Amino acid sequence: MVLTLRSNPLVGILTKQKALPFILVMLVGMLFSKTRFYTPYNLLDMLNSSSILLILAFGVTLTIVAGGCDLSIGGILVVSGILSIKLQPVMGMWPAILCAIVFGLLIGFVNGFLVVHQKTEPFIITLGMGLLLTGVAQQLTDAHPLPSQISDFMMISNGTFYGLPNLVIITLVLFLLSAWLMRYTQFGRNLYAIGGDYEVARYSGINVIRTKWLAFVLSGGTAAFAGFLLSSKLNTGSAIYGDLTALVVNCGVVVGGTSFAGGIGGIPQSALGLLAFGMLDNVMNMLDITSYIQILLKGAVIVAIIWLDSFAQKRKREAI
Amino acid sequence: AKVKAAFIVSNQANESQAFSAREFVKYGPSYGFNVSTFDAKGDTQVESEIVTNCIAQNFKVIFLNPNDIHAIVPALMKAKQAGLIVGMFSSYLQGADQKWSDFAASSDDLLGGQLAAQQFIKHFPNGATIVEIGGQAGHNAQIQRHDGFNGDKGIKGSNIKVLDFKACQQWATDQAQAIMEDDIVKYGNQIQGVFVHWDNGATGVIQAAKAAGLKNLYIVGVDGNKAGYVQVKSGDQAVSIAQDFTSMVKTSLQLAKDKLAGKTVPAFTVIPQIIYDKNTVNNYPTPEW
Amino acid sequence: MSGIAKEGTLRSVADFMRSYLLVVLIAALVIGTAIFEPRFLSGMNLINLMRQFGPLIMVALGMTFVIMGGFIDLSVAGIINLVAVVTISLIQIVGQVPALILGLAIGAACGALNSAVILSSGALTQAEALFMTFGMSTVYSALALLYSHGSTMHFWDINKSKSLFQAIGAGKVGPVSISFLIFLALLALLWLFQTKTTEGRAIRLTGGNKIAAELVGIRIRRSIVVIYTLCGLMAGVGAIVLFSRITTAAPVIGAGFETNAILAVVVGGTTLKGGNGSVLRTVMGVLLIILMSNCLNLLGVSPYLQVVAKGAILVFAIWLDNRKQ
Amino acid sequence: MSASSDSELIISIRDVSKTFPGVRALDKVSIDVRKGSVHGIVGENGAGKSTLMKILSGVYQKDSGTIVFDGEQIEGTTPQQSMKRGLAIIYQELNLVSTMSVGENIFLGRFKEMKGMRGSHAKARELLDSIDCKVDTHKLVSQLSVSLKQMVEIAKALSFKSKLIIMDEPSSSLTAEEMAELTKIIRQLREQGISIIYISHKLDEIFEFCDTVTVMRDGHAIDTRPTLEFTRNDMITKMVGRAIENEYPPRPAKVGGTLMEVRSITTRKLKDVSFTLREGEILGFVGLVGAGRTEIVRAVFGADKARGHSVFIGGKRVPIRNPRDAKRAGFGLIPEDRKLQGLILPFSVETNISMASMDNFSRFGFIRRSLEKGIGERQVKALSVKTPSVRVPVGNLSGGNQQKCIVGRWLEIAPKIFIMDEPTKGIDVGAKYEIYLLMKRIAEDGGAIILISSELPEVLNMSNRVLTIFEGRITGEFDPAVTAVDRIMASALGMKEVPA
Ligand SMILES: Nc1ncnc2c1ncn2[C@@H]1O[C@H](COP(=O)(O)OP(=O)(O)OP(=O)(O)O)[C@@H](O)[C@H]1O
Ligand SMILES: Nc1ncnc2c1ncn2[C@@H]1O[C@H](COP(=O)(O)OP(=O)(O)OP(=O)(O)O)[C@@H](O)[C@H]1O
Ligand SMILES: [Mg+2]
Ligand SMILES: [Mg+2]
Repeated sequence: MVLTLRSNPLVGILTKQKALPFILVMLVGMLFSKTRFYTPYNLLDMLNSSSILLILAFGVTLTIVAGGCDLSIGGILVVSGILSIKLQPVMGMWPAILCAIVFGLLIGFVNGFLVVHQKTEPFIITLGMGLLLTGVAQQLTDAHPLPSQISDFMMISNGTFYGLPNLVIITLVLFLLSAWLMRYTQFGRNLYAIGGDYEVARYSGINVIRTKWLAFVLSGGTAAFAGFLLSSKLNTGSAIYGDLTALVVNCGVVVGGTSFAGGIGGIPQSALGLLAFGMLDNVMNMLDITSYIQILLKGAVIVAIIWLDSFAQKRKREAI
Repeated sequence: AKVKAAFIVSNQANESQAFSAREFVKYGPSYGFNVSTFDAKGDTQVESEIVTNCIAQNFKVIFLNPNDIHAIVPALMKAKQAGLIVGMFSSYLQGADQKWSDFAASSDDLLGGQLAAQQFIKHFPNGATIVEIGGQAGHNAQIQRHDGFNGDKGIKGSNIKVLDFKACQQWATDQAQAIMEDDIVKYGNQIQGVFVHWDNGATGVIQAAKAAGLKNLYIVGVDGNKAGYVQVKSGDQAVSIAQDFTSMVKTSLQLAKDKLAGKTVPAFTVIPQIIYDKNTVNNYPTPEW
Repeated sequence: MSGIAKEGTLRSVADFMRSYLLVVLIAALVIGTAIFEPRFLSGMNLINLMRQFGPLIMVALGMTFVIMGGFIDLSVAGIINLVAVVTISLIQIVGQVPALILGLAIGAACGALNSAVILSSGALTQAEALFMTFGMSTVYSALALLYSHGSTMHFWDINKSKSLFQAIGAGKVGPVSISFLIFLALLALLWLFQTKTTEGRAIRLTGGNKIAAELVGIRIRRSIVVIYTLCGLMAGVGAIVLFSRITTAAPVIGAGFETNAILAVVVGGTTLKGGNGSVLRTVMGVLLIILMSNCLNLLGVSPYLQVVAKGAILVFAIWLDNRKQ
Repeated sequence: MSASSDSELIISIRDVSKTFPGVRALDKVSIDVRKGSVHGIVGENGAGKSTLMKILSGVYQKDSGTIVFDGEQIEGTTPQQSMKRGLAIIYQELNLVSTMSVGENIFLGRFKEMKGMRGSHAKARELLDSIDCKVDTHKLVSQLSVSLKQMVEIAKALSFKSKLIIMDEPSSSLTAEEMAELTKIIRQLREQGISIIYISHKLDEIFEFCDTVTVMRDGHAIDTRPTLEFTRNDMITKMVGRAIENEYPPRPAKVGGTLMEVRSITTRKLKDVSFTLREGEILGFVGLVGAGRTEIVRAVFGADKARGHSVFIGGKRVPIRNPRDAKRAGFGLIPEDRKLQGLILPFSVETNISMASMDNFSRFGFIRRSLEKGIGERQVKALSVKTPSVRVPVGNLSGGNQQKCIVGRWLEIAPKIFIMDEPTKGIDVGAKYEIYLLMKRIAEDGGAIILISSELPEVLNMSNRVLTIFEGRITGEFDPAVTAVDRIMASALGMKEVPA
């Protein structure tokens, strides 16, 4: 059997989405700039900076591939971050972290119930859930930032291991794990089937409810995991971290080439999408671009990448 | 050659900080600095990433206006380890955290709240019932102003009674106005005064009071920006506790210069606040922001 | 033909029932608050409600058409930012009426630009539009920041009693606020547009199935331009009502309007799938959201708990609405 | 009724009823299927065939009655469970995930069982080879033509080690060749002792390989007999409640001068296609699936972009850039895929029918409801669409009745040139005949029709003239009344030497 070029998944990823070319353009462009972009410290720092969003994206990708989406991750992020600190005096650090993650899984479970079991619109219901959780976070902290009193806690995200930042290592491990889950397990493939065509997946004997539900649970869990890592990174839990996070992460996933319609995309694509964002921030700071222009450029880049993606599809559709 | 310095703004869409950023760029060279501005866009996480990014870019000095004084500490540790000079701007680290900055130049928000309280006590020697409308819930300035206002050197122990306190979701005029409107419905003429955490919020409060026909409200705001200045001048607002960002910028630059020269600098320099009221306001020029 | 007539009424009753649960929620909120806080029903509070209703309903009405046409628009926040700072700064330079017209034109132009971006890329799905308009929103906000240098723009003359914007923001005709009258007029117009015009029908058909609509000769591209332009225009109206009310315009004044508008539309019962919906339902949705803030404020609920309660009621309302389908 | 003992039955359906809002879809239906037999089910549109099958597979739940499958009584089953029990089904509406590869589709939900991606593709290759289907298993389903999709579906059904395979109109878009392949497969399956329930509107197929036939009408199973005991007319009478003498009406008689001329359509698939259409004519397109018939008419209609083509009507060139232009110029199109391209499923029957004729009931951009009101009722009556009311969502109707709504939509504006791409796909014999009569009437009123159909007899019997299409080119033009079928087929297969 001949493995055609088209069916090679790697080639597919490289050609089908526009975040990678964009990253390459930035990488090449920075070669000619007189900045300290190409220093090991900066490159690692860039990864380190993107890591929380990347971890969030891995979970969100599961729901998006399954034809849903999760805009409650911002809320889960802050509440679990706060819990992982607030519970420390009560039960100690590790149990507190565990509780925070369980909380995320629980919220994911509720999201799954509403979206999958009750068939509500995921976009809107998770948006509402995110709002609710923001309120919970404020209530929990009386809207005051809550620093951790245990010094070890901070080292989880800020420590290094043989010179590599812990966060980068954790992100890498989660990347491999989730990519494997999506590509090489029945669960992952079923997610693609469900996102591609829900009814067909159901008729084909896939337990659609359980599978898609699980995607939401996992997304809640990763959001909570990211929340505790963020709290550890900042050594503080607060209600004001997650405001735009959910939209940015979902947007990054889509920019990477995972389709919001479901069934198309994957973890590597999502990672590229968010890395593109992270790198853009880094590059713009390096080049000393002023704030408002940065905002303008970022918006323009989002529009441009999605525009190019859609346009490529249109060209293909209409090719004469 | 000028020293590379960075001013990290918590949110440049906020006018006082946008103004401060302009002042830094303007005055930096005369103190021997080339100041670049970075905007955390109101996001704590972004702010700590900008700090590490500044380390990567080899900045010698960073001036920092944090969104969250606790959350920025881990990033500041890295900055200190890398040997940067860290100056807090319009904010200061507390307690044990103070060692992670070299100096701070700030008007004391706690003091701002206290000053506001004293205005009320002075104006209502026989006591009064007022409402307090807070800025963005969770924002450091909001917390400090609230604590200062209600604390020991504030109205605590006086016979100024707060009927109702609510903070907004953002520093948004329309939210302050909606809260004030609802407060008026609820308390009506009982409201004798309003402490609102920022002058642009006071604009909304004034509109709400006007629409309800409530006269002679004693409104106290903080900031002393153009809105506050004009409102005090026109008599719509009684007092504005003004912050002097220009001298805050200059002080910060001077402190950094001293520190670079190896002098010891104080950990916390308070930039005094100015009180605009109908008697004093004409002594000052219209603010630039 | 009495059979048809009867069926017609039955249908409208069924239609009414669809919004029924929302009505119950709203009624419960009103009655509950009125019991614990009688001042809720005072004239002053009703006026307050009318004014607080203003900006959001305008944006949500425009959003209704976008969602009905099967798309979505996150750019309204950016449009509001831009229109507000530009218009308020133009008042002194070009005069009130020209400033108003220019402001509305900018809103409509931003909307039209959105549709141009979407159409030129050939994006025909809600998802693509979602994030493209998210990007556009960022662009418009940046333009607003660049234009205003980040500072809040004031127009002091706005307080003068004969000012047009003063009338929009705080004026009253009898017991009714002018912004509410503007809303009523626009609602009537948009309702006519939605139900009685071919373009309104075309928008619904486009939302139902773009391919089928195109194959029977519906100009779906035109529908897309119409819905986004209308949405941009209504966001412009919302911006003007908003800054007239508070008399200042910050370049971040529109933050949160996009999600609130979408929530209001969906809570009202217009489905995100497209094709279905009505501006009347959106009015109900906005009413619920505005009432919630007002009632919870009057009941003295802490702002943090308010957010929780709002989120919970919204989730509940969306879930209920969904169960009926 | 045969009195076969229960052990010989693979499935026994007793008194099963099912009611949808406003519709009694099944009313005490009883059917027995013997092991190792091919059991045909025929019946008019909306008789309840698909509904019954979906109950068997667990997509719907029955309201009452009992079902015994392979000796085991089934209650509240789900698609998963029924598959595990050995009941596989090819649904009427295509049933593949278009964003996934062929191989993965065949083993959807059985990734682990197949030992991963590699295993899935390998096994899929074997299966497809066994039914002589050459398609690459790595290809995305969205890139396949309708008929290839149907072959993949068949492969999917075979992949289950099933005791019973239900095929709900599997052949609706298969060509003769592929149909022959399917016939072979069905025979093989029967030899292996696998039972098959076969639903089709094509009676030839029923007579060719079904052992027993059940006729359904109006939610009742009105007769079950060995196929040999049925005559064709018998069966039709039972299905539609009346006799139909001929399956096809005589062709329209008066063919006039040239009405439309199309010159040199070129796309990626089509090569310089030109043809003419005459007044009062039915022009048939014959070709293998994928030959490009649909592409030709879509390009003419302005639905797809094409290079440098021009359309002349009455000698005058009319620019057609989009379907709206085409409609203005007097075209109407019944698209190939009614669910995706034809209907707005959640909208009412009325709205779906009136959507093409909006210009007729509006003035100055305003809709006049008084004029719109009659349209739905009129077409529903004229085409005897089976629906409780014109207000129900069109998605609730059976496939055939949905198709009628699309026909009615265009009849309302009486297009001069009516393009029909598979107009009778999934339509029962009675309704088909009515559509044929309609076609004839349109032609005789001076209109013209372009007819595309996978049913060769249909094209040949209805058309005044047929064009054969092969790989995007027109390879011949024939008068089907006087030409032998093999000649036309040879031309459609692209053979140079057309047998005399
Ligand atoms: N989901 C549904 N909701 C409401 N009514 C339905 C639904 N599905 C089918 N029906 C109705 O049930 C009846 C039987 O439909 P079914 O699809 O079983 O017919 P069929 O015999 O398969 O027809 P066809 O030959 O056209 O495929 C029809 O009147 C149809 O309108
Ligand atoms: N290999 C392919 N890749 C992508 N799309 C295809 C492919 N083959 C067919 N299609 C599309 O599928 C649709 C139906 O294809 P099909 O091959 O059936 O078309 P046709 O030959 O033009 O018409 P007919 O089905 O009537 O023979 C067309 O819109 C066509 O563009
Ligand atoms: Mg059927
Ligand atoms: Mg075809």
